[in-house]
Amino acid sequence: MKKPRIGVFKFTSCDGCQLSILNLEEQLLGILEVFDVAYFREVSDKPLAGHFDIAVIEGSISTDRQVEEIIDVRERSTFMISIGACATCGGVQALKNWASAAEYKRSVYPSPEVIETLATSDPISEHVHVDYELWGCPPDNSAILKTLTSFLLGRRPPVPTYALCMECKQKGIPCILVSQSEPCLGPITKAGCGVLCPSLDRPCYGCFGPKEGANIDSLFTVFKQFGYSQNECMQMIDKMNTYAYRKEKYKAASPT
Amino acid sequence: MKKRIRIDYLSRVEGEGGLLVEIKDGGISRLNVSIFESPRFFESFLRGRPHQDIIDFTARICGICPVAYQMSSAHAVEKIFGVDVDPQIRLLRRLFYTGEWIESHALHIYLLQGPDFYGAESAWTKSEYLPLAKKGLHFKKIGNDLLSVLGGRPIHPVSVRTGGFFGVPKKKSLTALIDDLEKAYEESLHAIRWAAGLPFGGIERDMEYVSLRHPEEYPMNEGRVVSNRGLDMTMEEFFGALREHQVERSTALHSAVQRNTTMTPYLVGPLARFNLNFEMLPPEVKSIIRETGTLVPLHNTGMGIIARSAELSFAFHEAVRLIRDYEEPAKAFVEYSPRSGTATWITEAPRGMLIHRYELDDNGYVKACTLIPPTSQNLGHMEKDIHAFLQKNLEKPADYLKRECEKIIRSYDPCISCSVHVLVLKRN
Amino acid sequence: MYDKLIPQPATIRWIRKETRDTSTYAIRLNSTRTVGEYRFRPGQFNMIYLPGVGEAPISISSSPGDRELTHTIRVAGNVTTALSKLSSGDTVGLRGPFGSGWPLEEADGRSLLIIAGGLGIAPLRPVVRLLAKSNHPSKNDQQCPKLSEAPVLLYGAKTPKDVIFRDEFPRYRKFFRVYLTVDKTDPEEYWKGEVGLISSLLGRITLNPLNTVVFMCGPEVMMKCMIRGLLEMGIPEEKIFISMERNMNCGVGTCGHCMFGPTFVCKDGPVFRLTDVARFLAVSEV
Amino acid sequence: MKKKIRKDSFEAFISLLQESYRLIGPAVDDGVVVMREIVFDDIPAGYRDHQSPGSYRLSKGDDADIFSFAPGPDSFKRVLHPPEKELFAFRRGKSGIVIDPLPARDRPVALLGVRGCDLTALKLYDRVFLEGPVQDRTYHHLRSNSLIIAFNCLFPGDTCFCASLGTGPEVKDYFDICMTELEDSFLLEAATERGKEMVGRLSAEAPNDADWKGKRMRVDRCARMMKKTIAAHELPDIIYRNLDHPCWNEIAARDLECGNCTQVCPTCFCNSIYEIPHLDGLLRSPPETSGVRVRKWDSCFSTNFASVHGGNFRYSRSARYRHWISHKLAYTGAQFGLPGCVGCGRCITWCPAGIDITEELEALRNVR
Ligand SMILES: Cc1cc2nc3c(=O)[nH]c(=O)nc-3n(C[C@H](O)[C@H](O)[C@H](O)COP(=O)(O)OP(=O)(O)OC[C@H]3O[C@@H](n4cnc5c(N)ncnc54)[C@H](O)[C@@H]3O)c2cc1C
Ligand code: SF4
Ligand code: SF4
Ligand code: SF4
Repeated sequence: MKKPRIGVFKFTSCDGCQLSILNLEEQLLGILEVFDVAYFREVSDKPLAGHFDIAVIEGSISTDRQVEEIIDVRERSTFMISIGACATCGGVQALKNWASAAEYKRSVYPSPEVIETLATSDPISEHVHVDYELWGCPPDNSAILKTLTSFLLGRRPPVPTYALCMECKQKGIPCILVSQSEPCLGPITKAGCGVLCPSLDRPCYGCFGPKEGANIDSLFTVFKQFGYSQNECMQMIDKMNTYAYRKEKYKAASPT
Repeated sequence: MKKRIRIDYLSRVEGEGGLLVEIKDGGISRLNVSIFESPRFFESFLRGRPHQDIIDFTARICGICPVAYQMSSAHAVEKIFGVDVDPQIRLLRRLFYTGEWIESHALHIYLLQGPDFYGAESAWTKSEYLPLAKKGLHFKKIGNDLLSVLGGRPIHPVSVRTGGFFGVPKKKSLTALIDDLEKAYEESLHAIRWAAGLPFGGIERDMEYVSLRHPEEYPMNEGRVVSNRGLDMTMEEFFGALREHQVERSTALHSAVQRNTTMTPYLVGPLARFNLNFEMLPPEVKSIIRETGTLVPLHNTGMGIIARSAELSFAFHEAVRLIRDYEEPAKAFVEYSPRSGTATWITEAPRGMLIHRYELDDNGYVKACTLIPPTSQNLGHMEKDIHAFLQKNLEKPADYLKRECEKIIRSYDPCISCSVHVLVLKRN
Repeated sequence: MYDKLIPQPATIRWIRKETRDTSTYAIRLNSTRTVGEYRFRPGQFNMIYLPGVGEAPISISSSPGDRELTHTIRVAGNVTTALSKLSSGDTVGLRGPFGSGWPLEEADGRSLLIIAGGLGIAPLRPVVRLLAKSNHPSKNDQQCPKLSEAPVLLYGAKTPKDVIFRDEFPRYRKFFRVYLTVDKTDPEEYWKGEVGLISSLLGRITLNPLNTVVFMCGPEVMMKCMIRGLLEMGIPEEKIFISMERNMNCGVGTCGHCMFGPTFVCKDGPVFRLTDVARFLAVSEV
Repeated sequence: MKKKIRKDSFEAFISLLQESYRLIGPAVDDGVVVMREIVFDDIPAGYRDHQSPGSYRLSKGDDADIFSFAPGPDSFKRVLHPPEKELFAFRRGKSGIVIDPLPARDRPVALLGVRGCDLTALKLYDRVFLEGPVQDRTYHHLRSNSLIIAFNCLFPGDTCFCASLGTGPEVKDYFDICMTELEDSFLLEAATERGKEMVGRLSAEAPNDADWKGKRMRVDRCARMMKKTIAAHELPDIIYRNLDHPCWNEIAARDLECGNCTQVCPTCFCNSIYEIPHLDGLLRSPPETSGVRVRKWDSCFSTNFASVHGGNFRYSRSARYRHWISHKLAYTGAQFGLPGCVGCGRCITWCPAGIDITEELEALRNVR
């Protein structure tokens, strides 16, 4: 059987998600054996050419040129997976979506005219159809492996979609929201990170984005009882997955 | 004669950049390392944010060296708040950094730059290179394992906070890593020989290299800023002497040190650190370097791989030492109360000095900030290197020049994702 | 007796395409020499397993005594798609049979009305075949109920192309009163059956409602609509049996996915007496 | 077999257990009483907790009692129905498929401190996993290798309401050994061979009348101190009569669907089975599909818990919330003849939104 051709593409991002793939270290050579890694600019000179069975996308869309590029990549690929907060929901840079880009540019660069940037940082799925999204800032690399292996077997990856709290309880970590009144985003955040923060007594700050149907307002009501202001609450969700949390928040305003 | 060298997308570097050179009438009329990585405006959206967000946000500037960002920002904020951390916290931070140096250096040596010496397009296309790729991945994994124990995960670790850590590791989960680290250290010593024996092109150039220097140790989180041309300043003073300007077709700013009226581009990174702090390396590393006949200081940026390999060994060695010395502190962080102020802090990221400066308000919210990553400090220098190389080789075919230019750029281990985050200072 | 939670290797003997997305798979456990060794009741289901892909509950579409154990499967997701890529000779995992099955004894001495919508014909086919066969003088099976009159079979599909087991209906007509209907016709297909919703057929059949037993399987909306019609006809609730579908992971009442009100569809069902579930069918999203 | 040991020989009892069993019992982690593998010193002697909807705080008490704390988030469920358990390993290649039921190699476990409420839950688990159409081998193995050391609660938790359900606080049956803590001694009652074997090895005195009185007094005191109640006598009717009531929407508005309640609930057994493929099988020559099948805790609050091809049978939050409460307070009774809620109060304390099942039931009871 011909090896599936895979391409790894980068848009506006920190490179961390691509690095997550490289961080598979011991399995990486295995991946190279079962896939034909035909494009992966971070680690290979291979030029962009041909059709891809899988395109793995990192990064958000934030320039006109990237809009064209992502359309091109979509046209040359059968199955598209976006990985990481930037690709799935615009990333931390989507914070500029709530501010004026011109103002942003001015504050950073002395001659802003030469900088090309869209007013917003967009998820890949706002420009092209995405077949599968792997959330997280960064996504857990074992989930990347599961996703790729699942592709070979022709199935959806076995990645649960429930709240982080589920994973937290399963791991037997004492809940810091209930026992310490910490403003943990676990109840509204997707599981998948391995409960890194609560296991360090740190409230979850939402790397994996909102879980489906997250009841953000109800959690904010709890946080307010702990003494946090509305502004502080908003800042808690306005991070790497700001766009996704806000969408979920305003969607949930109308009851399901 | 008119020649154009154009690299649309640099490969085997972090982030998106290119190179454009125009050669006309026997001279270089245009030379521009361009960066089209789209800016992400961190400095803008940090404004009005609580101080912990600095650590979590700036980490997201770079997936390769998030720890560096976390370190520079934690130190800067602590300086403003007047926080003194426990010696064990200091130790853990240094250990954290060794993990990132290992991970980042192994990646660059074996997966990014290494293939250049074997004419390979990637670490896995040539079977003769595969053993080296495997070794690199193995080293890298050890660095990542260390990062995971300390921070939960290697990319954007979650444990760092102002005043220390959210949680500190158990001694036994760290000592469990010693075996691997020690073995890797032994292997890495051989690898220095390998690196020193590589066929280097490029050219030697007189240059100013800058790094931190610490009286007792190879620099990471603390020290004064020094150079081979007599610079010896505090972090704040260095920040005052820094000048940056924007160049056309680039979203990054170039840096230089100002002395009186002259502006000198300078070099930061492993080569600079190695040259300026050679004496602080473990004796075995030093003697192997000497045995290979390598002359210190290095004056060819192409030889950065030797410095990087020496630092990789050092990092393994240092990690073992730190783990042995580690005692679980009673508290993972020190209490503090936020207050207003401004501070600069510099730490040694794998790619060189990472400069952070923050102005915080009374509640510890960000009023203004400046981030100057190593790659942007190196850009001017990089262009000069390419210029010098081309000047000597103008007659060679464009293809060859293009390949060589790309190698020069790669030897800097540029991190273009980082380099777009430079804020110009309004200074009189 | 093997552990019914561990899939047993079984071999696909043949695959027959029924419609564009549905095929019938004859599968035999490797541990059995004859198909008869595998005992089940009409209306029961098996869990079909494909290592690495997953497991899916699939009704048995053949009847006991048939030459092969068959499953008629529509492509819907992970497992069913992967199955569609297999060919005869390939191995799958199989465990079962599970669930309640059709209460054939209830039909003894009564009239039987079988109603199937879409793929819902699959779990009913064993009953149809059993009855058709027992009508054959040479094969009088005692397992089979003695009906008071020729049974009625109502079957609705989306389009003529979606009619499953189309070739078999002429045979069934010898014994059954068969009514086929499609939601809409297809210009490319010859169709001489009815057109319209299956519920519209109810008025056409003559049965003594008080002496009739109904076996029904199909999409839940269709079943709810038919139930209304059946009750209007005067068929008592306790004589109506429906087969339900729910998400299932274990098949034996330990995973909780298939719960429908207080019932487990996998072990209390999938075939239920309407009286046992009617109050929950009346509530949405139970 | 009934015996009495002095408190200073309690440690000896613990050591005795540890000779034959992996000992799982209460310990304090991060200010919370959890259940995990323990040594004697881990037992949080004299700790008292303060629980209320969505809140838990632990403090060291000053009395001489050892087991003065109320239930924390964990129960026997973590051990006998582990959060994640491999069911079997598989390989699929050219020559067919091979299923390897993984060898059962879990060490026998002694569960120290199973409360009255949890024993009812344990009974329910046995019915779910052992008395269904097929006996669950995985559960059976863990269960049959366990020693249940029950105990009579000294004090109720602030969110407990077992007394009104009749599931506690007094331990009546379904244990191997039952402990009752008295002023300076423990009463040990062994009900099974396995339990007798352990207790029999202790040098101990026989309890006298005063001891039995002491037990009675303590059990009664605990029941008397319990603040919460639930309208058990009107169950399951309140639920069944209101299944279609619009009030579910209001009740569910605060629900975070985080699933915490179901994870801490000792009767919630719902799970999902996942196929975890391994890459290395694909690297073999000829390549094969290999991996493991694992069972993980899940929850009816997971949005796709009831999804099938063509839709989700419980697509709204209120339906999922209703399902949970209904399963706890109505369905389980019909399914297994046991209460689905045993009154331990865990879901109340560990719900970040502080949703209180007893209050929600009251609200339902009062709707028109
Ligand atoms: C008692 C019983 C008998 C049955 N008999 C038959 C029969 O005879 N023939 C037949 O063809 N079918 C039958 N079914 C239906 C069959 O079981 C399902 O179609 C089958 O389980 C689908 O399995 P799958 O792995 O192919 O699909 P899955 O991969 O499980 O997906 C099924 C559908 O659910 C959705 N879905 C589920 N989980 C997720 C998720 N996590 N994320 C996104 N989407 C999701 C998918 O979109 C997909 O459309 C029966 C069902 C029951 C309960
Ligand atoms: S600590 Fe956070 S993630 Fe864990 S259960 Fe509590 S709220 Fe949920
Ligand atoms: S912030 Fe939340 S999602 Fe991110 S690592 Fe921490 S616990 Fe996981
Ligand atoms: S009831 Fe509470 S604990 Fe349960 S899912 Fe809802 S919010 Fe979470």
